[in-house]
This record gives sequence, C-alpha cells and structure tokens, in this order.
Amino acid sequence: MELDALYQEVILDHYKHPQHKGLVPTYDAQVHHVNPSCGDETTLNISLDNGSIKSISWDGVGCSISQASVSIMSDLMIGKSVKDAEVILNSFVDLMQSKGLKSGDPQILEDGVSMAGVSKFPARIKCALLGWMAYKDAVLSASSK
Amino acid sequence: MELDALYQEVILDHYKHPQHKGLVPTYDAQVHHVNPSCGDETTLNISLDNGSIKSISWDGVGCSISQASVSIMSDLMIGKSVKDAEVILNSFVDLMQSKGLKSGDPQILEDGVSMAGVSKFPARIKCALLGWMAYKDAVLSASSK
Amino acid sequence: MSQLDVAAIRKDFPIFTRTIRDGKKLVYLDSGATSQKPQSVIDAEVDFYSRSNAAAHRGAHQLAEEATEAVEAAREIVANFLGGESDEIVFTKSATESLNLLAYSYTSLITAEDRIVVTEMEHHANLIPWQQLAQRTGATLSWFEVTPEGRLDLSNIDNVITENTKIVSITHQSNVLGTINPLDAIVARAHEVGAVVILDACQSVPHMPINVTELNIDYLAFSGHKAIGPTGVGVLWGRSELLEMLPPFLFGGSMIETVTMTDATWAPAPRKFEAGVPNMAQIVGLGAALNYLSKIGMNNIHLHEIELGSYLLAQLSAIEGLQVVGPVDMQNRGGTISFTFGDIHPHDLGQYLDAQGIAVRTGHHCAWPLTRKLGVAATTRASLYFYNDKDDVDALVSGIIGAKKYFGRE
Amino acid sequence: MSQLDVAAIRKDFPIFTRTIRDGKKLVYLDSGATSQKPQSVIDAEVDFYSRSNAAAHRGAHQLAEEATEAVEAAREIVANFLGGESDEIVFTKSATESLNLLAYSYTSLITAEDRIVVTEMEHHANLIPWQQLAQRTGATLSWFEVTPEGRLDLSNIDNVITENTKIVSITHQSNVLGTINPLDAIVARAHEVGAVVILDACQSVPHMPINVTELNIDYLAFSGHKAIGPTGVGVLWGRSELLEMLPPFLFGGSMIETVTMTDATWAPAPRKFEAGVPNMAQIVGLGAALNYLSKIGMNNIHLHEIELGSYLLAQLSAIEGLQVVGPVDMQNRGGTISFTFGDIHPHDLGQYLDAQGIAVRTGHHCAWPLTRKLGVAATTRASLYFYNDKDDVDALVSGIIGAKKYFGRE
Ligand SMILES: Cc1ncc(COP(=O)(O)O)c(C=O)c1O
Ligand SMILES: Cc1ncc(COP(=O)(O)O)c(C=O)c1O
Repeated sequence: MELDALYQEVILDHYKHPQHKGLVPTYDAQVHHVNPSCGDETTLNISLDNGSIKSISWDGVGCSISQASVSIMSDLMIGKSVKDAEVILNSFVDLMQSKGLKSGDPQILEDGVSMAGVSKFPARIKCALLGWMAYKDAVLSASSK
Repeated sequence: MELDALYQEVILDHYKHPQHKGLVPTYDAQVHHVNPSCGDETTLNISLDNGSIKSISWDGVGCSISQASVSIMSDLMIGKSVKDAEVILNSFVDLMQSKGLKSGDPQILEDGVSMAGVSKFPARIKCALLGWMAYKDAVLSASSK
Repeated sequence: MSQLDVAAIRKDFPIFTRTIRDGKKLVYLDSGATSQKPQSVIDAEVDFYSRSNAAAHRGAHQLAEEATEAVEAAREIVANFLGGESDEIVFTKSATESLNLLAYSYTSLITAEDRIVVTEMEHHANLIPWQQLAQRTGATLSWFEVTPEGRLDLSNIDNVITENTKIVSITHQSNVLGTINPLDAIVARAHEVGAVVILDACQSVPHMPINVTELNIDYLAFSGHKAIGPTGVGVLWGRSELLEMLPPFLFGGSMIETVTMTDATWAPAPRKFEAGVPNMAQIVGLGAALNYLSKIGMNNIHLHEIELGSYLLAQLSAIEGLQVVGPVDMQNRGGTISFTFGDIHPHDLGQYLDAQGIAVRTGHHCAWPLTRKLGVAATTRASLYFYNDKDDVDALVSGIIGAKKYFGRE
Repeated sequence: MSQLDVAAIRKDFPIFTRTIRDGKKLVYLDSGATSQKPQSVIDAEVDFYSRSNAAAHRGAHQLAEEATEAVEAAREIVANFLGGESDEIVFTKSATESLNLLAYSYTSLITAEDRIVVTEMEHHANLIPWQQLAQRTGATLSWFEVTPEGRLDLSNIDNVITENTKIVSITHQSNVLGTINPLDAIVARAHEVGAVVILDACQSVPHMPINVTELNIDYLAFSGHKAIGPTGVGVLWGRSELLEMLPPFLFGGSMIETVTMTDATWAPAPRKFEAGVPNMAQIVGLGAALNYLSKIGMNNIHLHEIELGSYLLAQLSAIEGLQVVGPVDMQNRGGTISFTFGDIHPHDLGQYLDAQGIAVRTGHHCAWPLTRKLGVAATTRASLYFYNDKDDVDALVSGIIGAKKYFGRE
C-alpha cells in the first residue's frame, strides 16, 4: 500500500520524537519559512563555526512529513561542513523530485531515505522540503555575515 | 430567401435616395449616436413647434439598414405630434424585437414595415434602431428645453 | 433521508464512475473547493464548440448570431436564478475577479475618510482586494469579529459600520465554518449609513435559494465551478443603477462606445465590464448548470445538505478527540464542516482518507486570519453537496477512526 | 498549394460538418475573431471534467493531484511553445486580461515624467489599458503612426521612444491589416532607453513560429481561443526577473504567502498572478491546442497562410471597386485581409456573404483609431487559418461578385 511507503516508521518516530526541536537562543542566522498552501511554519536557527555547521535548532507546526523532515535534516547536517551539507541537500532535493523512481543513497541521506515515498505525492513534496529550504536560506544568510 | 426579406426594395430605395439627409443649420436639439460594434454614426437635428415635430434632418455613415431606417423614420415623424410619434416609435421598436414573428402595422409604420425582416437578424437590429434611438434622445432633449 | 434520489443524480456525473487509488470508490467531500460536473454541463460546452463557436457580439454571420444568442440566453438564466435583471449580470472568470473588479472600480469613489467593512471569516478573495483598496485610497478597513462558536459578533454593529462606511463586503456562508451569516441587520445598518452591501455568495448560491431582491443587497459574486458549472466563469450581479455609475475595470474590445488614440467612452453595463471576447463556452455551460440545479430545486438541495450535515455532525460528535470548528448544530449553517482531530495533523488525516478514496480538504482553506483567530493551524474540511449521501458520510467517519489506528501505531 | 492536407485537418474540426443558412457549406473566414476547435481540444476539456476535476494546488487527494499535474503539464507545453520557462507562464482569462494585468501592475512603477508607447494599429485591448495607465499616473502616451500602405512609420523612432519611455507595447500582427511589424529596431531602441517591450501576440502566436528569447522581448500576451484553444483562457509570458519584481494584480486565494486581517505577502511568480481556483479545464484544453498546432507545425501553418493569402490578394485585385486596406503583397504580412468594396457597406456585404455560408467580420475590428486614420468607417475582413483552402477563397470571391449584382439591382 502506497500509504505505508509514505508513512515509514522512521518518519513517524521522528514526528513523535523530533530532534533538535526547540530554538536555542544564540545563532548566526534565523529564518522563518511557511508553506502557504497549508499553513505549516518552521523557524530555524543556525550557527556556523569555521565552515562547519555547529548547531541547528528549530520550532514549528506542521504535518508528520514536514516535522519529521526537518528533524531528519537537523540530525544529518549538524557537525557537517557546509560543503558536505550541500551535497546532502542536493541529494535530498533530487530524491524529492524523482516521482517515486529513486530510493535515495543511504550513505548520504541516512534516515532521509525514509522520505523516498513522499516523491510520489506531489502535494506533499513541499511539506518534506519546508525544513530543507529553511536550512538552505539560513546557511546562506549565516555564511554571508 | 431570407436575405430578400431583409433587403426589401423599399430599403434599398431609401438607402440610395435618403430622405432629409443633410443637416439643417437651425434646430432645437442635436444628438450624435454611434453603433459601437460597427462604427456606424448618425447626427440628427430636430426642431419642435407647439408639441409637433417641425423638422428632422440628419447625416451619417452606415449600412443600408441603418441609413434607410433613419430615412424612413424622418419621413414618418415630420409633421406628427410628439405624442403620435411616440406611438410610431414604440410600434417600430416592438417590431424590431419580434424575432420575425410580426410584420408591423402599415397604417402606423408605412415604409417602416419593410424593416420587419431585420428582426430575424439580431446583429442588425441595432443598425435599424440607430436613427430611432437618436430621434428618441433628440426629442427628449428638445422637449425639456 | 431527503427527497433527492441521490443514486439517480450521481449517474448524471461521469466522474463518479471512476475509482481512486487501487480501485476505491470516489467519496468526494471537497465540493467547497470545486464541485463535480453533470454530463449536461459538459455537453453544453461541447455543443457550443462543435456547432456555434464564433465571437459573440462581434459578427453579422450566423455562427456569431448563434454564439451571441447562447451567451445572452445564459445571462437570462443567471438573472432568473438570482432574481435580478439580465442587464445586471456581468460575466467574469471567477468570484475572485468579480470581487477584484468591485475593489478596483471603487478606487475613484473612496477617500481616506471612508471605511470598508469585512468580517474575520472572509476567504482571502473577499479580504485582500479590500486591504488593497484601503491601501490605495487611505481608507480604513475594519471588520466584524468571529465568536468562539464560529458566528459573527454583531453586538457592536453600530461601531463597526459607522457613518463613514461606504462598503460592507461579507461572505454569505463561511467556506470553513459552514456558518450562514444573518444579513438583515447588516443590510439595514449599511443602508442606513449609505454603504453598499456586497455578498460573497460563493458558498451559498450553489447550496440554497437566493434572491437578491429579497436580500436587498447591492452586489453579489459567485463562481460557476462551485455550482456544478465549468471552470473559468464567474458572475457579478449588481443593481443596475450602481453598475451604471461604476467605472469599468478591464479595458479592451466590446466594452467601448467610442475610442480615439487618447481617450475612450464606455458602453452601458453589463458590456462595460466585459472587455474582450467572452468566455463563451463557459458562460453557456454555466447556464446549463443553473438549469440543472433549478430542476433539482435549490430548496431540496438545501434541505438535503441540512439532513446530511446533521447526520455527519452527530457522527463526528461521537468520535473522541474530534473537535468541530464552527457551529455544532444545523441552525443557520450549511453542509461544510471543519474539524481537528487530536494530534493527527489535518494533512496526515487527509492523506490517510485519500488512500481510502475519500477527498477532503485540509489547511487554512484560504481563510488564514480565521483559522488563526480560532487558534488552529489548520483543519480538515468535509463539504457536502446534493450528490453526496449517507454512505459518503459513513465512509468518512470510518476513515477518521481508521486514521486514529493508523497513526497511533507504535 | 502547400504541404498541409487541409481536407484531413478539417475532419478534426467537428464544426465543419454543420451547414449554414439553408444547407450551405460553412466557409469560415473569421479566425481572426476566434478560431474553431479540433476534437482533441474538446476532448481534453471533457476528460478533465469527467476524470480529474478538482481544485488544483489546493488538496492532498488524488483528484487534486491529477488536476494540479494537468495544469502544470499545460504550463510546460505553453512554455516550450513560446521558448520560455514554465515559471514565466501566467494563465489569465484572455489576452485582454494579460494586457490589463500589466497596465495595472505597472501603476506604482510609472510616474508623470514617464512615457508609454503604442502604435496607431493597436487593438483596443492594447490601447485603452495604456490610456488608462497614463491617466492614472500622469504619464504621456505616444505612438508610432501608420503609413497609407498600412506599415508602421519608424522614421522618427528616436523621437517616439525617448529616454523617458518605460513601456513599449505593440501588436505583432495587426488584426485589421495583416501587417507583421518588424521588431528588431523597436526592441533595440526600447532596451537602449531601459524600456520594456510588450508584444500583443494575439494574431501571431496562432499563425507563425514565435520564440520569445529570439525576439528578445520582455512580455507577451495571447488568447487561447484564437489558437484553436478553449474560450476563457489567455497567457501572459514575462521574463522571470520582471515577473518577480512586478506587483500582483488580482488578489485572493493561492497567490499569497501569508495573510493577516490587515496585510498580505505574495507567493513567487507565476502563482502571484493567478488568484483563485484556476480556469483548469481551459488551461488543459489550451495545452492540447498547442500540441495540435505543434504537430501540424507552426512554420507549415505560416507558409500555408502566405500561399493562401497571395492567392486571395491576387483574386481581390482583379475585382473592380475593391480596395485592400493594408499591404497588398505578402511581404511581412499574414493571412488577415481587410478591404472596402465600392459603396457596398461592409455590414451589407457581410450579410450577403453570410447568406452564402461565408463568415467574415465587418466593422472597425476593435481598432477604431486605425480605421479612422485610414479614412474608412468600416472594412470587411477575411482572416485565413490553416483549415482554410482555395475553395474557401474562391467562395469568398464569387460571393463578393454576387453581392455587387445583388445590391446593384435597380
Ligand atoms: C491584436 C489583438 N489584440 C488583442 C485582442 C484581444 O483578445 P481577447 O478578446 O481574446 O482578449 C485581439 C482579439 O480580439 C486581437 O486581435
Ligand atoms: C467564500 C469564498 N469566497 C471566494 C472564493 C473564491 O472563488 P474562486 O477561487 O472561484 O474565485 C471561494 C472559493 O475558493 C470561497 O469559498
């Protein structure tokens, strides 16, 4: 059943136990992204250190897909160099645009491959990307400081 | 053939030999009417005298229907009381809206009954009414002086 | 249940022969977003294209005559349906355009001293155009608030509609709450201060009998696609004396009287507001749609939705953790019912329901200020129409219960 | 004649099976007003309504997904057809709306010092919106004149397009004269002074290959119904960086980012310009229309019209008293041919032709300043398309000669 492909256990786990949720008070950049079609919102704080991602914290409201996705993203990115993070980001975006044809590279995306099923549901891709686009925006703004 | 019902000899006669065409310099009211969908135009001068129509003169460009109709109208109205003219006007408008079901009262409309065929061609009714609406407007403006 | 033979009605709608996700029956509960189309509406468009297609109002040939007659016949159908006059019917592309038309055309008639009144339960289409008019003119935008029960708070009506109010634009039935707003007091107060009343009737014209003369309003807007009509056609009804004085909105062919290189004058209404070759096939299809609705009977449709709505409300109230957002009885309320369900996000609930073949809408339903005011980020909305039956409601209710099991798994 | 198998093509268009006035064959020479529709376009609309109808961009259920995909697939078809990008394609209801959108959206970007340039051969839809923009902002409207041969007079281009010019909006092909305007010098001069070039491509997109990138223009507008597409759908193409900075026009659902009671922010283009539930079935139909045209080949269509136009011009030049209004050879000219005929008024000629089954248009063709400039009150216009053939032209010519006899009778 395609629904199970969408709602993998990993996703529901992240949804119920979101990682790095709760904004830390110090950050290099803060961004706020919304999904206008459903009202989901994410605020994301980022701190960099010498070209690496020192911390990500976030808060927001949204469906399991959007919440799990930002949780997975935070887990993945923290500690990585901005360069490596870009590879992960591109790989995730590519997976989301794959219309169900790709399964994602677990070496790169780890828990992120659980999102592969989302790419078959065009209306949900924006949910999955919300946190990642917030990250993209935040890292740009923090880097340009 | 319906075309012959539209283009009666009387109409083509009036078209070729329009009555009261050429504006007289003195008048109680002057109006200018256009048919925006085709660009036909009529200028009409009217003079009243004691509740009667003393003179009508007009000029304009237009198709045979519009030109013949204003010619027929002028012929009919000149010399009539404004009251009698109203009966003629209403009778003509009624004929035009009859969708080909009426033939018009020759006692009242005289040459105007030759226009009966126009009512079957919705796009041409405005042509036939152009001069009559100009008359209606002019007589109102002259009467309210 | 009601007088309507829903099984027979559904046979008129070809989409109900298809299935959803692996062969499931289509349970369509999203008519508030857009309605399905009966074959007679589809056929009306097809016939127009196949037999009478030509530019209406613009030719002396037979096809143009037929196209013109088809469009004008539809105008008469709409006028009769609303209880107005033919020359009071302006065809637009949508309610959104109708409302924007008004907001733009009133620009030169509104000053910085004036007030424009809306409500907190407006669809964005009846809110943002007025925000923009206020910004363009310096006028003040104010609004009726919504009570926690999802009703308009009219207690301060004389302070909301003041002597300076020029426009009162309100929704007839909320597309989120289902609330049908009482108009009498609002119309009376608005007219007392010389304001016009604009009715966003998107969610009422398709669902209940409407008579603009009896309602004593000044303008009304609705979209064809929510009234089993084609996409791409809307209506603005306006009192003829108002349409006469109102400046036009879109400029172009067929709305003019004379044109020079530097200036132009306008045709009388409604032509003044219909620039360009019209959306003819859609206008004709809308005529067929309203004819179909009239045949069923608008009062029958209304009663059917009340019955089905009561049934749905009763079922929902029995589900633990489910919270209806909006009135919980059918008093002054239509068959549009929004709710939240514990901590299952509406988007997830909607996705689960979709997997069962059930189409609902989730989110803020283009009424973001309202959902925010009611303290919810999003809701799930089931909107009923005359082609829905008890089976549809039952399917929804078991779907909701199934979702609880599905997302509750550990 | 040309490569096109017109007999086969006509079989795709159901309207050609009907007859006119007492069983006469339909000779449709009014495609400049609106074009006929092939079965594949009609079917695309019917399929949408019968299978995938739901509110695009607004639901997580399967029908909404399919509707969204259908609309976005059509956007890609349009983008490819024009040589632009998908997110540069805005769906409107018509070219008229597209041009009004630009004129309204530029309001805040134009000042009293600025100049707006059009031409004397504009359709009202590309003239009055700019008159109104000039009136709103105090800007100056100026224009290229038309020569007696029906060509743009570009001799004074540097005085018409000045340093203060911000907008140059011109027709690609005149809907009266058939003239195809040369764009290179105009685009170069406009860009030199920092003005944008808007192309009214209503009469060129359906008739010849167009590539917005090669033309180096900034905006382009056309209507679906003149390109064998449905009524009620138009396109605005704009360079993405321009659409990004341009304020929106219609306000409502789906064009927003966030909304409060007092303010709103906008989604990125093209969504910013597409308020409300879209004219989905028409958008899908337009996609099918452009696919059909691409299959025939836009260059084949253009060549066919040039061949047929030459043939018609040659025949017309042999008729005593007939005067072609516009270029008399096929150099930079399409198959739209207007003329006067002695003292037979166009309205009467058109009526006579209609009685023979021949559909032409008569009047000022929504380009009143042009007909006035050319010293005629009205003209008769035959506009050719790829489904016309030599027989159609021959029928027109004998019709014209017949009219002379008919109205010449004493
Ligand atoms: C050159 C030109 N521009 C604009 C228009 C307006 O198109 P529409 O009426 O489809 O909006 C037309 C056709 O009527 C046209 O021929
Ligand atoms: C109450 C209400 N007003 C306005 C609209 C806008 O209608 P449309 O998008 O068809 O223009 C809608 C539907 O979307 C609605 O429900």
